[in-house]
Amino acid sequence: MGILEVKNVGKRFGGLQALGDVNLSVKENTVHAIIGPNGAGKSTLLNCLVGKLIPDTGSVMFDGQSVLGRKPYEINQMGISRVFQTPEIFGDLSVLENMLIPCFAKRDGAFSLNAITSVPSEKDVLEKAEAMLEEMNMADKRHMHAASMSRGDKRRLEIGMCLSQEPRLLLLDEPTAGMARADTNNTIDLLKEIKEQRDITIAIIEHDMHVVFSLADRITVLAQGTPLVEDDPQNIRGNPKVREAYLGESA
Amino acid sequence: MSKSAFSRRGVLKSGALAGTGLALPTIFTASSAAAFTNNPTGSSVTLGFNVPQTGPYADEGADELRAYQLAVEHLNGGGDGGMMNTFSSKELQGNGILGKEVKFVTGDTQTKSDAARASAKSMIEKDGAVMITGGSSSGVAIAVQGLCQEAGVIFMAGLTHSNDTTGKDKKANGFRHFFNGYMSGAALAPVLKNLYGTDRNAYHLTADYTWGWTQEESIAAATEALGWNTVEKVRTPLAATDFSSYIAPVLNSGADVLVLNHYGGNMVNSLTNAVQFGLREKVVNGKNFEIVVPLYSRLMAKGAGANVKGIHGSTNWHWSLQDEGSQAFVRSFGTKYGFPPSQAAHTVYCQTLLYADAVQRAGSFNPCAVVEALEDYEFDGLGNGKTLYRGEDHQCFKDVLVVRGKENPTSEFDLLEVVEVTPAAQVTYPADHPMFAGGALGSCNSGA
Amino acid sequence: MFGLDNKDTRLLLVVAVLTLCAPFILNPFPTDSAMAQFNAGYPDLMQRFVIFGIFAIGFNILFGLTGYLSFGHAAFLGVGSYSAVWMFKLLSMNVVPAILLSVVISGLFALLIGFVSLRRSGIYFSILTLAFAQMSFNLAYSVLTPITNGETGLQLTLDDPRVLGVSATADGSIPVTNLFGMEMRSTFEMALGPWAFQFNAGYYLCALILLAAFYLSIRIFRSPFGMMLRAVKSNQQRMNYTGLNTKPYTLAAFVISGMYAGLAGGLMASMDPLAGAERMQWTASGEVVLMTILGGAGTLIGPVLGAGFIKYFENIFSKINDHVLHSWFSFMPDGLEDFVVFIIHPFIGKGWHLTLGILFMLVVVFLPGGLVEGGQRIAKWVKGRKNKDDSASATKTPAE
Amino acid sequence: MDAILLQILNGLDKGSAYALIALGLTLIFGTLGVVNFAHGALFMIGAFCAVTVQRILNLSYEVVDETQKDFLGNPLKVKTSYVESWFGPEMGGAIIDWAVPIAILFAIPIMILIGFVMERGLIKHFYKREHADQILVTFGLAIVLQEVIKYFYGANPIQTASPEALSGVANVGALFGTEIFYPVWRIVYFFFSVVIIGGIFSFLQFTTFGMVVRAGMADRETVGLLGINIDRRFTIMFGIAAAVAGLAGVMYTPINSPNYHMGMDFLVLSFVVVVVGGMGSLPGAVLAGFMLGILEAFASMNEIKSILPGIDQIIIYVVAIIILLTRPRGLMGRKGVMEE
Repeated sequence: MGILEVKNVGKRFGGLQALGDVNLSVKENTVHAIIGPNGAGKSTLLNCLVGKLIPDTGSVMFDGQSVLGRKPYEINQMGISRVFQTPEIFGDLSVLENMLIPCFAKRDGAFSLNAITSVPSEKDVLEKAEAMLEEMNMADKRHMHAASMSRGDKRRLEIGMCLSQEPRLLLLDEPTAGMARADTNNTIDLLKEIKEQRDITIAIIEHDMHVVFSLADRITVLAQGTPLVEDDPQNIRGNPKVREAYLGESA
Repeated sequence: MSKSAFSRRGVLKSGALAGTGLALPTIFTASSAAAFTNNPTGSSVTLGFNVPQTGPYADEGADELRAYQLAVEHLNGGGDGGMMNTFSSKELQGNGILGKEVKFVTGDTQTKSDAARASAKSMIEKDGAVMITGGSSSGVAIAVQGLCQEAGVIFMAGLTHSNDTTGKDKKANGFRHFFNGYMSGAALAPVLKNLYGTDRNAYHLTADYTWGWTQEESIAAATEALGWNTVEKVRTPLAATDFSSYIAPVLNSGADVLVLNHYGGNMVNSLTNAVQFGLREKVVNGKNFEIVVPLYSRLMAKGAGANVKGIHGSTNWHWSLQDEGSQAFVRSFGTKYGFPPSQAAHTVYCQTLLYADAVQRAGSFNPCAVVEALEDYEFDGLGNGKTLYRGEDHQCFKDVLVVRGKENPTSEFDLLEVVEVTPAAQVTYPADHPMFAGGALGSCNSGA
Repeated sequence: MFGLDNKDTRLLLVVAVLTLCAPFILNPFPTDSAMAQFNAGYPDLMQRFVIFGIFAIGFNILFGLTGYLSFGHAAFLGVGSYSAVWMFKLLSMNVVPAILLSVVISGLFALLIGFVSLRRSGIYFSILTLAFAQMSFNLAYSVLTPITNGETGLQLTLDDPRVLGVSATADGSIPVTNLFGMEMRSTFEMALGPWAFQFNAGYYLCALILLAAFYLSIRIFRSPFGMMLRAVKSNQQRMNYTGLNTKPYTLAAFVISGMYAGLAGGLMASMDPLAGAERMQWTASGEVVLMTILGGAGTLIGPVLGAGFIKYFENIFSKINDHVLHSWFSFMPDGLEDFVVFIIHPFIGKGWHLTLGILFMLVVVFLPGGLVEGGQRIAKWVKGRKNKDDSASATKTPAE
Repeated sequence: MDAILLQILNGLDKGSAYALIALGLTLIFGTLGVVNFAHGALFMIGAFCAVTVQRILNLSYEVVDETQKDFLGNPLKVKTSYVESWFGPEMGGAIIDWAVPIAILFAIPIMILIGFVMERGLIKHFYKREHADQILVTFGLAIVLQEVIKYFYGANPIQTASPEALSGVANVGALFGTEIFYPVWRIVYFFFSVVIIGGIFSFLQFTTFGMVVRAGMADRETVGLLGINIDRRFTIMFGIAAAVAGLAGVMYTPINSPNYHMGMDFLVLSFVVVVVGGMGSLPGAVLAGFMLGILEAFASMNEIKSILPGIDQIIIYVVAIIILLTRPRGLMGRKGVMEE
């Protein structure tokens, strides 16, 4: 039994069957990659997991509880954090504040009318956020305007923000899309580090095979809205069906 | 430390005189020096002219301001003296009021009761005005009248036609020279009877706020007394600009008279729309369809252009009147500004003279003395014939004009012609008339 | 001090000094001088500065922090005023229950409108709030006249059934609003040489409440709650995926700012017991938007500056007439005097709108951050000049 | 039945004005991303173009007529307009009579010019600024424009009549076999607006220029990347939007006498129309304009008012609220536009 169980999920947009009949099981403390050509339904699937979309059929269970019908923030509070394709951070806020917000969310829940204490007086949250910045090697940037950072730094910050919530499942949506090679490698290293140091399950959607094969313990190949095959990386590499549907195309 | 209700700039001035400038600052507190709010102790007295300078009634406000400036000029002995020469009281000497030079401050009411009160307060608190006058709508007049009562200064209302101003919202410190909705009805009814007979079906379109309601009530009562039937009373939103959807149902309602209880832009548009829909060419129940605009003003008639031709209404005063007072006023106003004054200009000019005269007769600026001098005061020579300022409600009773849109105007000012001068006796009502009931004058407040 | 950091404490103290000394600061010109026209230190206008300051501070909590642009905030001001006047009519002339009721009622009204309007964002939210406020205004002006007294505005009368207190005073007038016996309109006057200063009880009550409101706003800005509101403005998507429910945050901000508006409305009625329907019109809502943007949205002090700026023009510029102009320029030769008056004439008196419109454009074109940015630029320029002087003298010394 | 038909006509007529103003507003918003609070002022300026043409045609010289007296008792100066003296009273009178239609020719270049100047001189600096700043600057501009008009034309409404030939009523009921009389000029206004709206749509639909603009509305950046000078086209669009608002104003003058604040009166309403239609959607704006016009007309019927007193005061807002709550982006709005 995996921590995330997707059963018979289907989703239609008008005449387009975006997801056919998806079954997926993500084991705890593994890195599970979902790959597939453009339009295979990867993003739709992801959106079904986090509450942005509600599938027409099937079920999505996280740690034995259904996520369907819950709002994104409720699903997040259950322990699923999401990293976006283009980093979603609070651009108008400082880096430190960006890190503080998930820490407050972790401590105070989805809403708290904490309007009288001042931020600097919240020592415990502050320490936690500072520690996470330290871990992300961003402590020196703490007073920077988040929007003015490089793409790689924004990605680091976003991952740090997700981690500070101590999620049990981290969803990454093409975390290296549009990155230069150096930034990509940094991100891979960061993710490897996370995988090694934390009790965390990671599900990753990725285009870049280099990233996938450096990180994944298990790979699901999606094509035209249905899983083609699910296997270990080395088997995927050799699978002719995958080559044909996906790798062959891009190679 | 002492407490005083409102500023007493007059006292401050004497305080300033007592001090010896910066070197030796004197701290002066107003203890019992002043007997009433803003007692003018210097060589001049300040009046506050509070008129709409922005918003839809800005042109009326501008005309009122012109008349005020003319009145001040005349009071101070300038110009040809205007109606001061024809006024039945000869107390005013052309040397200001009680020998003090008349000065004035102006403000913008924006035709909003809030803004009007703010402006009036600044005149009282900052400029030391001892009398506030002006206004071009009843809501504003009532709001400012209430303020003046609290502050202990005299309020001489400008253009305000609602029954409430001297009805349920009357105040001891407030006075109205202008006529009201009841008077419009009483003056119009006999004329309408002569013109259109006693068997008519009237349809009312009414601006949906207090002034509109009181006028609708007055006109409906007056015409029903003639034997007319009121088919429908429809309220229209103040913000309405296109009245087509209110005019259209009139066509099939069986009514043969349309009464437009609108003023300003509302009146211009509703009348224009009614004419557009061909109401005037219609024949209903074998009679020509007629439109009546109970409260007319020349400035509005200008906005409606040719549409006013042949349409009857009432007005407080018109420049074409041939009595001595009106002629004198038109002459001095026309000579100074190049066009004839509006009824708004006339009423505020009269109010200024009446106030000055009352002070002169009372020998004091004390509001309570002024109130006493104005109550039940009878005068003549201000263009409306013999007039009474009734003590019970501070309303002037005088002749009311019934006018008609002129068919062949000779100039851009010559838009209305006087059909009948309804004598004061015919528009007089008892002070406890139900349309004016509720509310009390209270007692005069001098702010002491 | 007061749980604020040094910078904020300094700001609060500056505001405190400015408001408490306003009767002096706003009356810089001797009473009889020609420039006295520009004096703003009389009770009514000082009260208005402060009350609209409170209104704008509250509006800024919603707009400045969350970015939700409400075009209907005047409705809460109006509801506050009506509540307060009804309290005077029915209960007591003491301002405390009136102000409390106005805050509570407008808070509830804001809760209702906010709950519905906040289902949408961006301009759709703005139009929803506008629609609610315009509905309130139109109804208050017409159908709801029994409650609001329509066009004239709700006033006190001599026969109000006041439970605690009398309907009319012994001398037959309407009792005045007071704070436990201290009349709001009582004014202490001080003549200091040619100057005259007025200290009004009502103004000082408003000023103290402004300071409290300002202090509270600083606390909100610096609190985790305030940070969350800024996060809402910055990225709602990230908020949702960080386990935060944005709806109660925006609703709380909306209600708080609605209560500020109600407080302002209640104070307005306490200073002058009249509640007019046009307080709720869209132009009134637009005015507070303009005040906030003009002063600097999202800054602490900006909205107060913006409120003062607009109210000053409305009350001072509208009162300047040709007569006054002629008296100013009477020193000039006749022809020149007339010419100067002719040039200035369109911008004063009835032209005060024009001046205000031009200033809006100038400020927004040249000072994108509002008046606050103007202040910062001046401060920078002064500092820069000082630094330059310092460095200039520093480089000079060795040369000598 | 007739009453209902009549109100539908009224609604279409009101709706024409709403739709025309909203069309320009949403066009500017869709192409330039600017919230233009001065759009109502453009409508007002259009109306005053008609007033100005009427004034110009009525420019006159004065002849002293000793037989008549003016209000001060001096000999009356009789005014005769130059147009009448040049073309004879008949022809001249006819020209003056047709002042409003003539004003259309006059208004088009003027409005386009005003649009260009506004866009190049002011609006273009605000493309990248926040909507709040755009609101402040265009609101300031609207105040300035209307105060300038007030300075020259006063605050009172100024009557500008339609040509004699077009000012009566016509029996439109004949089409349905009954008798419904409706003002000719209002019918003209309706068809005029249909032509303008049709013109704008076909212009955007069938010309290359229109295609580029539509593409730019959908995705400004991409079109910019294609090396197309989108800015110049947007300037032209601003001119067109100004001209549409101006023409709506010119043609509106005989319906209601124009005054300097008529733009502000329409501003809030036109924003409601645009938003109900969906920000940036041209068909949405037109649809919402006509829909709100018709609903407003029905709400003012006695039969409805007697059930719901005051409904005509708030109908527009009630409808706006209902639509925005049921359709998050208005009738035809696109996702993500103006939602931040």
